[in-house]
Amino acid sequence: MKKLINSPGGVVGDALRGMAAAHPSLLVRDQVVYRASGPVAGKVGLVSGGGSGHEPLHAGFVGYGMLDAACPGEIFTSPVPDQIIAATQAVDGGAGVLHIVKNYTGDTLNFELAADLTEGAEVATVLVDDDVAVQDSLYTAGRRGTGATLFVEKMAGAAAEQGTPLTEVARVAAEADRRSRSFGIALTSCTTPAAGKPTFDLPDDQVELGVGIHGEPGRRRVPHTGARELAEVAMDAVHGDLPLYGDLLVMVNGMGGTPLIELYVVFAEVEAYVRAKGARVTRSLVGNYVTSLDMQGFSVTVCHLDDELTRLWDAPVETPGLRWGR
Amino acid sequence: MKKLINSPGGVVGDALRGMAAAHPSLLVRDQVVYRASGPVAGKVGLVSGGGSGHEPLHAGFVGYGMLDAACPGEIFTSPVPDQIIAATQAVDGGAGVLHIVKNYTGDTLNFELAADLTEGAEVATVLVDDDVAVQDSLYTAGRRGTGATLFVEKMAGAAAEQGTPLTEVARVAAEADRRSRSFGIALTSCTTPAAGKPTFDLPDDQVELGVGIHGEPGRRRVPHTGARELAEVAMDAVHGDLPLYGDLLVMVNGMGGTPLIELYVVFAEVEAYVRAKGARVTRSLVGNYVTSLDMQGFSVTVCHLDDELTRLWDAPVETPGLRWGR
Amino acid sequence: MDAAFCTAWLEEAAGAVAEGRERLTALDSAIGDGDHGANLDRGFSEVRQALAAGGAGQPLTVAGVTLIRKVGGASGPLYGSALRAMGKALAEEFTVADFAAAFQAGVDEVARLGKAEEGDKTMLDALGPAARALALAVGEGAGAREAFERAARAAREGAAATVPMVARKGRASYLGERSAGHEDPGAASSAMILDALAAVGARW
Amino acid sequence: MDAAFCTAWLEEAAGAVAEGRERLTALDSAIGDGDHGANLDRGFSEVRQALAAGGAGQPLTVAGVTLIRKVGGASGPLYGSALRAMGKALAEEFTVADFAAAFQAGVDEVARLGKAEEGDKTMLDALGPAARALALAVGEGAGAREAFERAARAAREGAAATVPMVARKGRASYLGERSAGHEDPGAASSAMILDALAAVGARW
Ligand SMILES: Nc1ncnc2c1ncn2[C@@H]1O[C@H](COP(=O)(O)OP(=O)(O)O)[C@@H](O)[C@H]1O
Ligand SMILES: Nc1ncnc2c1ncn2[C@@H]1O[C@H](COP(=O)(O)OP(=O)(O)O)[C@@H](O)[C@H]1O
Ligand SMILES: [Mg+2]
Ligand SMILES: [Mg+2]
Ligand SMILES: [Mg+2]
Ligand SMILES: [Mg+2]
Repeated sequence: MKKLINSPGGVVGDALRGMAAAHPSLLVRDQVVYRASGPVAGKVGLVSGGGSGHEPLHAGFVGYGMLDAACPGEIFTSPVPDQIIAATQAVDGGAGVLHIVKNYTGDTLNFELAADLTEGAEVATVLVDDDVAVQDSLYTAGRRGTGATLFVEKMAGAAAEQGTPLTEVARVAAEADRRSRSFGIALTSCTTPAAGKPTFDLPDDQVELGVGIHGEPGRRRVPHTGARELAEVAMDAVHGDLPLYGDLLVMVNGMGGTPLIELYVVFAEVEAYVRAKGARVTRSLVGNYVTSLDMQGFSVTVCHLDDELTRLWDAPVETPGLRWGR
Repeated sequence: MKKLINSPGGVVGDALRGMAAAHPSLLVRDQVVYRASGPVAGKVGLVSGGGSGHEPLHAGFVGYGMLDAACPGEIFTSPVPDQIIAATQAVDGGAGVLHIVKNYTGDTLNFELAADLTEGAEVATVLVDDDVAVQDSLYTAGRRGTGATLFVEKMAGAAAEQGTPLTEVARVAAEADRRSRSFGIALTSCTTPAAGKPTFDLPDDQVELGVGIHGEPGRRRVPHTGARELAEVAMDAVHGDLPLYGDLLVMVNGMGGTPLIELYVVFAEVEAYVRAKGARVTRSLVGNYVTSLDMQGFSVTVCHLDDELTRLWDAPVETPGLRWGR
Repeated sequence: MDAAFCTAWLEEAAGAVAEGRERLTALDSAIGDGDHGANLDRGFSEVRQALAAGGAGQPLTVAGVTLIRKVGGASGPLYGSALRAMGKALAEEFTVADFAAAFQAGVDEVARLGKAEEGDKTMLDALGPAARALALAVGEGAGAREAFERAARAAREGAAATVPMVARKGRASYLGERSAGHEDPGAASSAMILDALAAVGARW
Repeated sequence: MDAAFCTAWLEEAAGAVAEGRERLTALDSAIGDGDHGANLDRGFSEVRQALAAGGAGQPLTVAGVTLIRKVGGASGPLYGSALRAMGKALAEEFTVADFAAAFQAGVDEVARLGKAEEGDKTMLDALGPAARALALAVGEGAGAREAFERAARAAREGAAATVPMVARKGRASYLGERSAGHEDPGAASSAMILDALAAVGARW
């Protein structure tokens, strides 16, 4: 394993030092990343967080039009309640705080504990669960939260920025999640700094279908044929869960180790698939946004847009990881 | 080798289809990427290009405030004169065209041939040569063009957008190059689709110092110690060539396969190095911008800012790869 | 028994987790995200420090709060809440029977928070049998040494029994059928912690 | 000799480059960017097509323009300009001596465009000796067969002689001292193209 780190245990802290140095718009305190400009009076505060290793998610999405604070845990480990409590109290501008939580046992437990223990601020929570590779059932942990987290953070962030009250911001966030589905495919395993070797072994001619964003193995392996076939597998899974129609926001997301040129090759196939189903990609995002360290592979996230969500997506955003309109 | 491609020979064409589909602001015609809005009357046109495999460079920098057209060649192969001639003629708004050329034999030859053969448009050329790993001498091919290309494209692009005449835009471009230096380090080799295996072998405990952006081996190998040491090697090389002082624009650039979290770790070290020399990072960029396919590693590019270059850097830009201010 | 016993158990558990770290990482790499060893080792190191700092309160409560505050992930709040519940259920001096009841309270807390039941292939599959073995031993009049040993054995067997299970909770559940054939990392760490209990019981 | 000879040479060269593609890729991977085989193979396939399309003009000129227009990289314009210069220097019918002079004109064009000289570890180190050997053979009254054979031998030797050289032009120059110990890919492809010339000369 070769990584650009100083020590396995120090990665998160070192990277946060780098973020703070690179982005004067951010403030890092006690492993929480805030807007340097402080809480906005009368605006609903948005707090998200989760294990590190998914950069730019979440800390790269702190800023105007998106999050007020992000709580990065250790690599692939959800943050602890103390971080979340501190973040929640700090960003409350008097209009309450929305917790945006990816659906994982660790994340939900720690955010729940934090919400229970937070004093002063009114807290609402939205659970993101978009990954169709996981069965959603009362008898499982439910679908994982993956790529749609970015959509929820962007859309809820825009709503909050416009002065929308907490219950409404929470409704928008839940709506963005409800309308989104994802599927991920790995060409290689990632290597966590702590383990120092790949989480799983994948032969040079196989790919892993239905992976999450924590280096966990997927549902099954198949031979690697090509970009078109993989795009089809992913889109079949998405379309099978929530049929494609109308106007779609589509993200082709890299897992961290996949170069942009390959993501564009995949996007071309995904867009053709959508068109063949009679639907339209009206908004898109291609790049490494919700990653798994150095994993090679991609995920597709599709969101069924309506006028409201389109407007919220288009609204100005100014964060290190996503920026337009200002 | 596992790549998200359909065929080794089809990568560039497929990726360009994806770019066109993802970015309505771009128009792709005969393997040239244009602003869909067409040439701007009275504005100097900016054309760049080079081998593919460095995405988002160059095509991702086509748009308001940066390039008017990009000519992507095959993977790591400079474009052909026909592409460059077509691009030059198409973007000429009557004020002439600036060719931004990275200093490689292939790139300079093909751009020279194109400039000679272009009819109608007045053409000026700026050569980017920022890589201090390569000796600059009359008896060599001179320094390579790497990360500073982004700075030159951004700053010259801003100047052109403001209605500056060709000679002035060319002067700004040359000035941005003159004030910039880069150094790159690889943790792994990249794998070109055509070769299907790594360009060079690098033992698991070694890094390659002074690499370019085409997967070519560097000047020497050393054991991999850690992010701090590597940042120091890179910065020593940069500082040794053009001492650090005053206000700096610093880019910590990933080679394509390095996750963002590691780039932030490196940036923290680079910023500390700059401070220790008594200089200041006043502008920065951290991410995968000038890449070598799936190579793991990073480069640092430093530009000595003055008021003019700072203003041009801060000016609005709206491209797939770089966007702010609109 | 008193606070000193709890401290000794926690110290022993910290050692066991540190020693078993690689194994837990390997188990969690197979069906999870590979951080269970690092999580628990980091957590129990913090527990050691917190105990060494000699703060007030039942050691189990201190340990529980520390795990909740410092570990993150799924196992942090689960183990943390279990230990905190145990600590709260114990008076300054307590019998093995008190301990068994407190242990059950801790296990109930895991089930409640994790919305899990035995058979879901989680730490509960080691903790549940351990709690029952402990209660049974106490009911049969066993001393601390024997009771803890029987609890540890039940935890080990429970952990081993997770191998063929298909996970329904936690990250391993994402693998569906592919989760079968691997021991649950949380069940394995539970067995380690119960082994630590037996070891301390044996020399108490 | 006439256009048919040139076409035959280009066809033979296209075959040689296709066959040698992997070797050129390997050489360029060692001290360059690994695309020389793909570049030339793509270029000469296009040349084949252009010739098959049967357009007007000297085949060498057609080939040269095609390489310039379709290959990119350093070798595209260099080989392309050389062939174009050769084609322009040849009348419809020509002697071996005319050919030798045209070949020298092509080589000069490479040196001019590439700002390179022999010893820089480039294709010139094969092309230069080949041009001289050709001129010498013609001066000694050799026929086409012998002259082309001697040129090919000189090119092979010239290519082999690049192995110890430290590159001063092209990508290999970025490696500094590390470029020594490897044959220059462009010199190797030049030797292949000259071998093709000898092969066609032998059966003409
Ligand atoms: N809902 C749950 N109920 C009980 N135990 C659980 C639950 N989810 C996970 N676990 C336990 O937690 C263990 C994983 O812990 P750890 O790897 O530290 O956290 P994470 O899964 O967040 O990476 C699993 O092996 C399992 O025993
Ligand atoms: N300045 C130059 N003069 C002459 N030949 C050159 C020059 N630069 C490069 N070459 C030749 O071109 C070859 C490389 O061609 P190729 O790999 O196709 O292009 P690129 O270097 O652009 O990838 C080198 O091996 C060398 O023989
Ligand atoms: Mg985890
Ligand atoms: Mg090349
Ligand atoms: Mg885990
Ligand atoms: Mg080459």
